[in-house]
Amino acid sequence: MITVEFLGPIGKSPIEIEAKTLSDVAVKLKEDPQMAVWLDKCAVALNDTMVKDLGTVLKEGDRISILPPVCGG
Amino acid sequence: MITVEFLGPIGKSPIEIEAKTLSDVAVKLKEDPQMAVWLDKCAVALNDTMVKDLGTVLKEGDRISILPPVCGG
Amino acid sequence: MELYQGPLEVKEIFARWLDEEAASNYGAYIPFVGTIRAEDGIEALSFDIYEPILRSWFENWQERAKARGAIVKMAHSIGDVPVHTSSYVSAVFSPKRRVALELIEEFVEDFKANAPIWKYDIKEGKRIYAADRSTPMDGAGLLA
Amino acid sequence: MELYQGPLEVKEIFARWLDEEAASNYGAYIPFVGTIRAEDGIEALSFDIYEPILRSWFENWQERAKARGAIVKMAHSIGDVPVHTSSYVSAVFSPKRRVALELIEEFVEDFKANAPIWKYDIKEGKRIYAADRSTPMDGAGLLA
Repeated sequence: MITVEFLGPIGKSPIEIEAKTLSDVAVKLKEDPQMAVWLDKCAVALNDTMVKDLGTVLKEGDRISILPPVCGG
Repeated sequence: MITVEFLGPIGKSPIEIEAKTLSDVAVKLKEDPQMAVWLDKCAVALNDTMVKDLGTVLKEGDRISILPPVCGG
Repeated sequence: MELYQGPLEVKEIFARWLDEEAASNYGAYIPFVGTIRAEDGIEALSFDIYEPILRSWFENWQERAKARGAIVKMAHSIGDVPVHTSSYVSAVFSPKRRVALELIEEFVEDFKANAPIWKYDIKEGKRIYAADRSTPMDGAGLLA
Repeated sequence: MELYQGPLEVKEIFARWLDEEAASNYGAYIPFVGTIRAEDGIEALSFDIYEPILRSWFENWQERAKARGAIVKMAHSIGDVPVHTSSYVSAVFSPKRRVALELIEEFVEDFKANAPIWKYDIKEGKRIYAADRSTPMDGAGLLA
Protein backbone atom coordinates (compact mmCIF):
# COMPACT_ATOMS: atom_id res chain seq x y z
CA MET A 1 0.00 0.00 0.00
CA ILE A 2 1.09 3.55 -0.64
CA THR A 3 -0.42 6.71 0.83
CA VAL A 4 -1.59 9.66 -1.27
CA GLU A 5 -2.08 12.98 0.52
CA PHE A 6 -3.66 16.13 -0.87
CA LEU A 7 -2.10 19.43 0.19
CA GLY A 8 -3.40 22.96 0.65
CA PRO A 9 -6.83 23.80 -0.76
CA ILE A 10 -7.69 20.40 -2.26
CA GLY A 11 -9.47 19.51 0.95
CA LYS A 12 -9.43 15.72 0.55
CA SER A 13 -8.32 13.25 3.23
CA PRO A 14 -5.33 10.98 2.54
CA ILE A 15 -6.07 7.68 0.79
CA GLU A 16 -4.27 4.35 0.65
CA ILE A 17 -3.95 2.59 -2.70
CA GLU A 18 -2.06 -0.21 -4.41
CA ALA A 19 0.34 1.14 -7.08
CA LYS A 20 3.60 -0.08 -8.64
CA THR A 21 4.44 3.17 -10.45
CA LEU A 22 3.23 6.77 -10.58
CA SER A 23 1.27 5.82 -13.70
CA ASP A 24 -0.86 3.53 -11.53
CA VAL A 25 -1.46 6.45 -9.14
CA ALA A 26 -2.57 8.63 -12.07
CA VAL A 27 -5.05 5.97 -13.19
CA LYS A 28 -6.52 5.69 -9.68
CA LEU A 29 -6.81 9.44 -9.11
CA LYS A 30 -8.50 10.06 -12.46
CA GLU A 31 -11.32 7.77 -11.30
CA ASP A 32 -12.22 10.39 -8.67
CA PRO A 33 -14.27 13.22 -10.27
CA GLN A 34 -13.26 15.58 -7.42
CA MET A 35 -9.60 15.16 -8.45
CA ALA A 36 -10.08 15.51 -12.20
CA VAL A 37 -10.23 19.32 -11.98
CA TRP A 38 -7.00 19.44 -9.99
CA LEU A 39 -4.66 16.97 -11.68
CA ASP A 40 -3.52 19.08 -14.64
CA LYS A 41 -2.43 21.88 -12.28
CA CYS A 42 -0.83 19.76 -9.56
CA ALA A 43 2.80 18.82 -9.01
CA VAL A 44 3.80 15.58 -7.27
CA ALA A 45 6.23 14.63 -4.52
CA LEU A 46 7.38 11.14 -3.46
CA ASN A 47 8.42 10.98 0.21
CA ASP A 48 8.83 14.79 0.16
CA THR A 49 10.99 14.91 -2.98
CA MET A 50 9.51 16.45 -6.13
CA VAL A 51 9.16 13.90 -8.95
CA LYS A 52 8.68 14.43 -12.70
CA ASP A 53 8.73 10.92 -14.16
CA LEU A 54 5.50 8.91 -14.49
CA GLY A 55 7.56 5.72 -14.61
CA THR A 56 8.87 6.26 -11.05
CA VAL A 57 8.69 2.89 -9.26
CA LEU A 58 6.92 2.81 -5.89
CA LYS A 59 7.47 0.53 -2.90
CA GLU A 60 5.40 -0.46 0.13
CA GLY A 61 4.96 2.46 2.53
CA ASP A 62 5.77 5.22 0.03
CA ARG A 63 3.99 8.53 0.47
CA ILE A 64 2.81 10.60 -2.51
CA SER A 65 1.89 14.28 -2.06
CA ILE A 66 -0.29 16.17 -4.51
CA LEU A 67 0.64 19.89 -4.59
CA PRO A 68 -1.85 22.36 -6.10
CA PRO A 69 -0.82 25.80 -7.50
CA VAL A 70 1.12 27.86 -4.98
CA CYS A 71 1.26 31.51 -3.98
CA GLY A 72 3.59 32.31 -1.11
CA GLY A 73 4.66 35.78 -0.09
CA MET B 1 33.56 86.34 -14.94
CA ILE B 2 32.46 82.77 -14.28
CA THR B 3 33.59 80.50 -11.45
CA VAL B 4 34.99 77.00 -11.98
CA GLU B 5 35.03 74.68 -8.97
CA PHE B 6 36.73 71.28 -8.72
CA LEU B 7 34.87 68.63 -6.73
CA GLY B 8 35.95 65.60 -4.70
CA PRO B 9 39.53 64.40 -5.04
CA ILE B 10 40.77 66.95 -7.59
CA GLY B 11 42.00 69.11 -4.73
CA LYS B 12 42.16 72.41 -6.58
CA SER B 13 40.71 75.70 -5.34
CA PRO B 14 37.96 77.41 -7.38
CA ILE B 15 39.12 79.78 -10.12
CA GLU B 16 37.50 82.74 -11.87
CA ILE B 17 37.81 83.00 -15.64
CA GLU B 18 36.34 84.84 -18.62
CA ALA B 19 34.40 82.47 -20.92
CA LYS B 20 31.48 82.84 -23.35
CA THR B 21 30.85 79.11 -23.85
CA LEU B 22 31.93 75.80 -22.35
CA SER B 23 34.44 75.53 -25.21
CA ASP B 24 36.24 78.55 -23.79
CA VAL B 25 36.32 76.84 -20.38
CA ALA B 26 37.83 73.72 -21.97
CA VAL B 27 40.57 75.80 -23.61
CA LYS B 28 41.42 77.48 -20.30
CA LEU B 29 41.46 74.28 -18.25
CA LYS B 30 43.70 72.46 -20.74
CA GLU B 31 46.36 75.09 -20.13
CA ASP B 32 46.69 73.74 -16.56
CA PRO B 33 48.87 70.61 -16.52
CA GLN B 34 47.31 69.54 -13.19
CA MET B 35 43.90 69.39 -14.93
CA ALA B 36 45.00 67.60 -18.09
CA VAL B 37 44.98 64.19 -16.36
CA TRP B 38 41.43 64.76 -15.06
CA LEU B 39 39.51 66.27 -17.99
CA ASP B 40 38.82 63.14 -20.02
CA LYS B 41 37.25 61.44 -16.95
CA CYS B 42 35.28 64.43 -15.61
CA ALA B 43 31.64 65.38 -16.11
CA VAL B 44 30.49 69.01 -15.98
CA ALA B 45 27.66 70.89 -14.29
CA LEU B 46 26.48 74.47 -14.91
CA ASN B 47 24.83 76.02 -11.85
CA ASP B 48 24.30 72.49 -10.46
CA THR B 49 22.71 71.07 -13.61
CA MET B 50 24.64 68.46 -15.58
CA VAL B 51 25.55 69.70 -19.10
CA LYS B 52 26.63 67.73 -22.16
CA ASP B 53 26.98 70.39 -24.89
CA LEU B 54 30.29 72.22 -25.41
CA GLY B 55 28.40 75.05 -27.13
CA THR B 56 26.48 75.90 -23.93
CA VAL B 57 26.48 79.71 -23.61
CA LEU B 58 27.65 81.19 -20.30
CA LYS B 59 26.67 84.43 -18.58
CA GLU B 60 28.22 86.62 -15.91
CA GLY B 61 28.17 84.89 -12.50
CA ASP B 62 27.69 81.35 -13.83
CA ARG B 63 29.24 78.55 -11.81
CA ILE B 64 30.83 75.50 -13.48
CA SER B 65 31.53 72.32 -11.47
CA ILE B 66 34.03 69.69 -12.57
CA LEU B 67 32.99 66.21 -11.34
CA PRO B 68 35.61 63.43 -11.30
CA PRO B 69 34.72 59.68 -11.37
CA VAL B 70 32.29 58.71 -8.61
CA CYS B 71 31.85 55.74 -6.29
CA GLY B 72 29.03 56.08 -3.77
CA GLY B 73 27.66 53.27 -1.66
CA MET C 1 14.30 29.40 7.69
CA GLU C 2 11.74 30.72 10.14
CA LEU C 3 8.00 30.05 10.23
CA TYR C 4 5.65 31.97 12.51
CA GLN C 5 1.96 31.80 13.36
CA GLY C 6 0.45 35.12 12.19
CA PRO C 7 2.18 38.36 11.10
CA LEU C 8 5.97 38.71 11.11
CA GLU C 9 7.88 40.97 13.48
CA VAL C 10 9.63 42.58 10.53
CA LYS C 11 11.86 44.99 12.45
CA GLU C 12 13.07 42.29 14.82
CA ILE C 13 13.84 39.93 11.92
CA PHE C 14 15.67 42.60 9.89
CA ALA C 15 17.76 43.66 12.90
CA ARG C 16 18.55 40.12 14.04
CA TRP C 17 19.70 39.04 10.55
CA LEU C 18 21.87 42.18 10.35
CA ASP C 19 23.45 41.28 13.71
CA GLU C 20 23.93 37.62 12.74
CA GLU C 21 26.07 38.65 9.78
CA ALA C 22 27.69 41.73 11.37
CA ALA C 23 31.14 40.12 11.32
CA SER C 24 30.74 38.07 8.12
CA ASN C 25 32.24 40.78 5.89
CA TYR C 26 29.34 40.94 3.44
CA GLY C 27 29.13 44.24 1.56
CA ALA C 28 25.49 43.99 0.48
CA TYR C 29 22.34 43.01 2.42
CA ILE C 30 19.05 43.08 0.52
CA PRO C 31 15.87 42.09 2.34
CA PHE C 32 12.53 41.77 0.58
CA VAL C 33 9.50 42.51 2.79
CA GLY C 34 6.08 41.38 1.59
CA THR C 35 3.11 43.14 3.17
CA ILE C 36 -0.60 42.35 2.80
CA ARG C 37 -2.32 45.01 0.68
CA ALA C 38 -5.85 46.16 1.41
CA GLU C 39 -7.66 45.28 -1.83
CA ASP C 40 -10.85 43.57 -2.99
CA GLY C 41 -12.36 43.98 0.47
CA ILE C 42 -10.12 41.40 2.13
CA GLU C 43 -9.58 41.47 5.89
CA ALA C 44 -6.49 39.30 5.84
CA LEU C 45 -4.67 36.67 3.83
CA SER C 46 -4.12 33.21 5.26
CA PHE C 47 -1.38 30.68 4.43
CA ASP C 48 -0.94 26.90 4.50
CA ILE C 49 2.64 25.65 4.30
CA TYR C 50 3.95 22.17 3.59
CA GLU C 51 7.07 22.39 5.67
CA PRO C 52 9.14 19.33 4.57
CA ILE C 53 9.25 20.41 0.92
CA LEU C 54 9.67 24.10 1.83
CA ARG C 55 12.73 23.09 3.89
CA SER C 56 14.30 21.16 0.98
CA TRP C 57 13.51 24.02 -1.39
CA PHE C 58 15.25 26.41 1.00
CA GLU C 59 18.24 24.10 1.57
CA ASN C 60 18.69 23.89 -2.19
CA TRP C 61 18.71 27.69 -2.32
CA GLN C 62 21.30 27.87 0.43
CA GLU C 63 23.56 25.72 -1.77
CA ARG C 64 22.89 27.86 -4.84
CA ALA C 65 23.70 31.02 -2.89
CA LYS C 66 26.82 29.48 -1.34
CA ALA C 67 28.16 28.61 -4.80
CA ARG C 68 28.09 32.37 -5.51
CA GLY C 69 29.64 33.38 -2.18
CA ALA C 70 26.30 34.53 -0.77
CA ILE C 71 23.72 33.42 1.78
CA VAL C 72 19.93 33.57 1.84
CA LYS C 73 17.50 33.81 4.74
CA MET C 74 13.74 33.69 4.89
CA ALA C 75 10.77 34.00 7.24
CA HIS C 76 7.10 33.31 6.45
CA SER C 77 3.78 33.36 8.22
CA ILE C 78 1.41 30.45 8.76
CA GLY C 79 -2.32 31.16 9.20
CA ASP C 80 -3.99 34.55 9.15
CA VAL C 81 -2.10 37.79 8.41
CA PRO C 82 -4.20 41.03 8.53
CA VAL C 83 -3.90 43.74 5.87
CA HIS C 84 -0.96 46.14 6.34
CA THR C 85 1.05 43.54 8.25
CA SER C 86 3.76 41.34 6.72
CA SER C 87 3.75 37.65 5.85
CA TYR C 88 7.11 37.25 4.12
CA VAL C 89 10.68 38.44 4.55
CA SER C 90 13.56 37.01 2.58
CA ALA C 91 17.10 38.32 2.26
CA VAL C 92 20.41 37.91 0.49
CA PHE C 93 23.82 38.77 1.92
CA SER C 94 26.80 38.80 -0.45
CA PRO C 95 30.25 40.33 -0.67
CA LYS C 96 29.31 42.51 -3.66
CA ARG C 97 26.17 44.23 -4.87
CA ARG C 98 25.81 42.56 -8.31
CA VAL C 99 25.39 39.04 -6.94
CA ALA C 100 23.05 40.33 -4.22
CA LEU C 101 20.83 42.16 -6.73
CA GLU C 102 20.68 39.15 -9.05
CA LEU C 103 20.07 36.63 -6.28
CA ILE C 104 17.29 38.51 -4.49
CA GLU C 105 15.34 38.64 -7.74
CA GLU C 106 15.89 34.95 -8.56
CA PHE C 107 15.21 33.88 -4.97
CA VAL C 108 11.94 35.82 -4.65
CA GLU C 109 10.68 34.79 -8.10
CA ASP C 110 11.48 31.12 -7.53
CA PHE C 111 9.84 31.40 -4.11
CA LYS C 112 6.63 32.66 -5.73
CA ALA C 113 6.71 29.86 -8.30
CA ASN C 114 7.87 26.86 -6.27
CA ALA C 115 7.60 27.28 -2.51
CA PRO C 116 4.82 24.94 -1.31
CA ILE C 117 2.63 27.63 0.23
CA TRP C 118 -1.07 28.18 -0.42
CA LYS C 119 -2.77 31.52 -0.06
CA TYR C 120 -6.36 32.25 0.91
CA ASP C 121 -8.33 35.50 1.04
CA ILE C 122 -10.19 36.14 4.28
CA LYS C 123 -13.46 37.90 3.44
CA GLU C 124 -16.31 38.21 5.91
CA GLY C 125 -14.59 35.57 7.99
CA LYS C 126 -14.49 33.05 5.08
CA ARG C 127 -11.23 31.47 3.84
CA ILE C 128 -11.19 31.43 0.01
CA TYR C 129 -8.32 29.82 -1.97
CA ALA C 130 -6.58 32.49 -4.13
CA ALA C 131 -6.80 30.27 -7.22
CA ASP C 132 -6.44 33.08 -9.77
CA ARG C 133 -3.15 34.35 -8.25
CA SER C 134 -1.62 30.89 -7.76
CA THR C 135 0.97 29.26 -10.02
CA PRO C 136 1.29 25.55 -10.87
CA MET C 137 4.68 24.34 -9.61
CA ASP C 138 7.42 23.07 -11.94
CA GLY C 139 6.34 19.68 -13.23
CA ALA C 140 2.62 20.26 -12.63
CA GLY C 141 0.24 18.06 -14.64
CA LEU C 142 2.32 14.88 -14.28
CA LEU C 143 -0.70 12.79 -13.27
CA ALA C 144 -3.19 14.39 -15.69
CA MET D 1 17.08 61.83 1.18
CA GLU D 2 19.13 61.67 4.37
CA LEU D 3 22.83 62.47 4.81
CA TYR D 4 24.68 61.68 8.04
CA GLN D 5 28.18 62.29 9.35
CA GLY D 6 29.75 58.85 9.86
CA PRO D 7 28.11 55.39 9.88
CA LEU D 8 24.37 54.94 9.37
CA GLU D 9 21.99 53.73 12.09
CA VAL D 10 20.71 51.02 9.77
CA LYS D 11 18.10 49.48 12.07
CA GLU D 12 16.61 52.86 12.93
CA ILE D 13 16.44 53.85 9.26
CA PHE D 14 14.87 50.54 8.18
CA ALA D 15 12.28 50.68 10.95
CA ARG D 16 11.43 54.34 10.44
CA TRP D 17 10.93 53.92 6.68
CA LEU D 18 8.71 50.89 7.37
CA ASP D 19 6.63 52.99 9.78
CA GLU D 20 6.44 55.95 7.38
CA GLU D 21 4.79 53.74 4.74
CA ALA D 22 2.83 51.50 7.12
CA ALA D 23 -0.51 52.85 5.87
CA SER D 24 0.49 53.47 2.22
CA ASN D 25 -0.69 50.04 1.06
CA TYR D 26 2.58 49.04 -0.62
CA GLY D 27 2.99 45.28 -0.98
CA ALA D 28 6.77 45.20 -1.44
CA TYR D 29 9.56 46.96 0.48
CA ILE D 30 13.12 46.27 -0.67
CA PRO D 31 15.98 48.02 1.12
CA PHE D 32 19.59 47.73 -0.03
CA VAL D 33 22.17 48.03 2.77
CA GLY D 34 25.79 48.72 1.81
CA THR D 35 28.39 47.82 4.45
CA ILE D 36 32.13 48.53 4.43
CA ARG D 37 34.09 45.32 3.86
CA ALA D 38 37.41 44.68 5.56
CA GLU D 39 39.77 44.28 2.60
CA ASP D 40 43.17 45.51 1.42
CA GLY D 41 44.06 46.54 4.95
CA ILE D 42 41.66 49.49 5.06
CA GLU D 43 40.48 50.88 8.40
CA ALA D 44 37.52 52.75 6.97
CA LEU D 45 36.16 54.31 3.82
CA SER D 46 35.49 58.03 3.63
CA PHE D 47 33.05 59.93 1.43
CA ASP D 48 32.72 63.40 -0.08
CA ILE D 49 29.28 64.34 -1.37
CA TYR D 50 28.25 67.22 -3.61
CA GLU D 51 24.80 67.73 -2.17
CA PRO D 52 23.06 70.03 -4.72
CA ILE D 53 23.54 67.59 -7.61
CA LEU D 54 22.83 64.56 -5.40
CA ARG D 55 19.51 66.19 -4.48
CA SER D 56 18.53 66.77 -8.13
CA TRP D 57 19.61 63.22 -9.00
CA PHE D 58 17.40 61.91 -6.19
CA GLU D 59 14.44 64.16 -7.09
CA ASN D 60 14.64 62.86 -10.65
CA TRP D 61 14.51 59.30 -9.28
CA GLN D 62 11.48 60.12 -7.15
CA GLU D 63 9.71 61.15 -10.37
CA ARG D 64 10.81 58.01 -12.19
CA ALA D 65 9.57 55.84 -9.30
CA LYS D 66 6.29 57.75 -9.03
CA ALA D 67 5.59 57.14 -12.74
CA ARG D 68 5.63 53.43 -11.88
CA GLY D 69 3.51 53.75 -8.74
CA ALA D 70 6.50 53.37 -6.44
CA ILE D 71 8.66 55.47 -4.14
CA VAL D 72 12.39 55.50 -3.39
CA LYS D 73 14.27 56.52 -0.26
CA MET D 74 17.96 56.81 0.46
CA ALA D 75 20.46 57.57 3.20
CA HIS D 76 24.24 58.00 2.85
CA SER D 77 27.22 58.77 5.03
CA ILE D 78 29.57 61.75 4.76
CA GLY D 79 33.13 61.41 6.07
CA ASP D 80 34.66 58.31 7.66
CA VAL D 81 32.81 54.99 7.95
CA PRO D 82 34.73 52.15 9.68
CA VAL D 83 34.81 48.59 8.32
CA HIS D 84 31.74 46.46 9.19
CA THR D 85 29.53 49.53 9.54
CA SER D 86 27.19 50.85 6.84
CA SER D 87 27.48 53.90 4.60
CA TYR D 88 24.48 53.47 2.29
CA VAL D 89 20.85 52.42 2.56
CA SER D 90 18.40 52.85 -0.28
CA ALA D 91 14.92 51.40 -0.65
CA VAL D 92 11.98 50.96 -2.97
CA PHE D 93 8.33 50.61 -1.92
CA SER D 94 5.82 49.54 -4.55
CA PRO D 95 2.40 47.94 -4.73
CA LYS D 96 3.74 44.79 -6.41
CA ARG D 97 6.99 42.84 -6.29
CA ARG D 98 7.99 43.02 -9.99
CA VAL D 99 8.29 46.80 -10.07
CA ALA D 100 10.10 46.78 -6.71
CA LEU D 101 12.65 44.19 -7.88
CA GLU D 102 13.29 46.03 -11.13
CA LEU D 103 13.52 49.47 -9.52
CA ILE D 104 15.88 48.55 -6.69
CA GLU D 105 18.35 47.22 -9.25
CA GLU D 106 18.08 50.26 -11.55
CA PHE D 107 18.17 52.68 -8.62
CA VAL D 108 21.27 51.13 -7.00
CA GLU D 109 23.14 50.78 -10.30
CA ASP D 110 22.39 54.35 -11.37
CA PHE D 111 23.41 55.50 -7.91
CA LYS D 112 26.80 53.81 -8.33
CA ALA D 113 27.26 55.38 -11.76
CA ASN D 114 25.87 58.88 -11.32
CA ALA D 115 25.49 60.00 -7.71
CA PRO D 116 28.13 62.73 -7.08
CA ILE D 117 29.90 60.92 -4.25
CA TRP D 118 33.65 60.31 -4.00
CA LYS D 119 35.16 57.42 -2.06
CA TYR D 120 38.49 57.26 -0.28
CA ASP D 121 40.29 54.40 1.46
CA ILE D 122 41.55 55.17 4.94
CA LYS D 123 44.86 53.35 5.43
CA GLU D 124 47.24 54.14 8.28
CA GLY D 125 45.28 57.32 8.82
CA LYS D 126 45.74 58.49 5.19
CA ARG D 127 42.80 59.31 2.89
CA ILE D 128 43.43 57.84 -0.60
CA TYR D 129 40.98 58.43 -3.50
CA ALA D 130 39.56 55.07 -4.71
CA ALA D 131 40.38 55.91 -8.33
CA ASP D 132 40.36 52.29 -9.58
CA ARG D 133 36.82 51.62 -8.26
CA SER D 134 35.35 54.92 -9.46
CA THR D 135 33.25 55.45 -12.58
CA PRO D 136 33.21 58.50 -14.87
CA MET D 137 29.70 59.99 -14.78
CA ASP D 138 27.42 60.17 -17.85
CA GLY D 139 28.86 62.81 -20.18
CA ALA D 140 32.40 62.62 -18.79
CA GLY D 141 35.16 63.94 -21.06
CA LEU D 142 33.15 66.93 -22.33
CA LEU D 143 36.04 69.34 -21.74
CA ALA D 144 38.86 67.00 -22.85
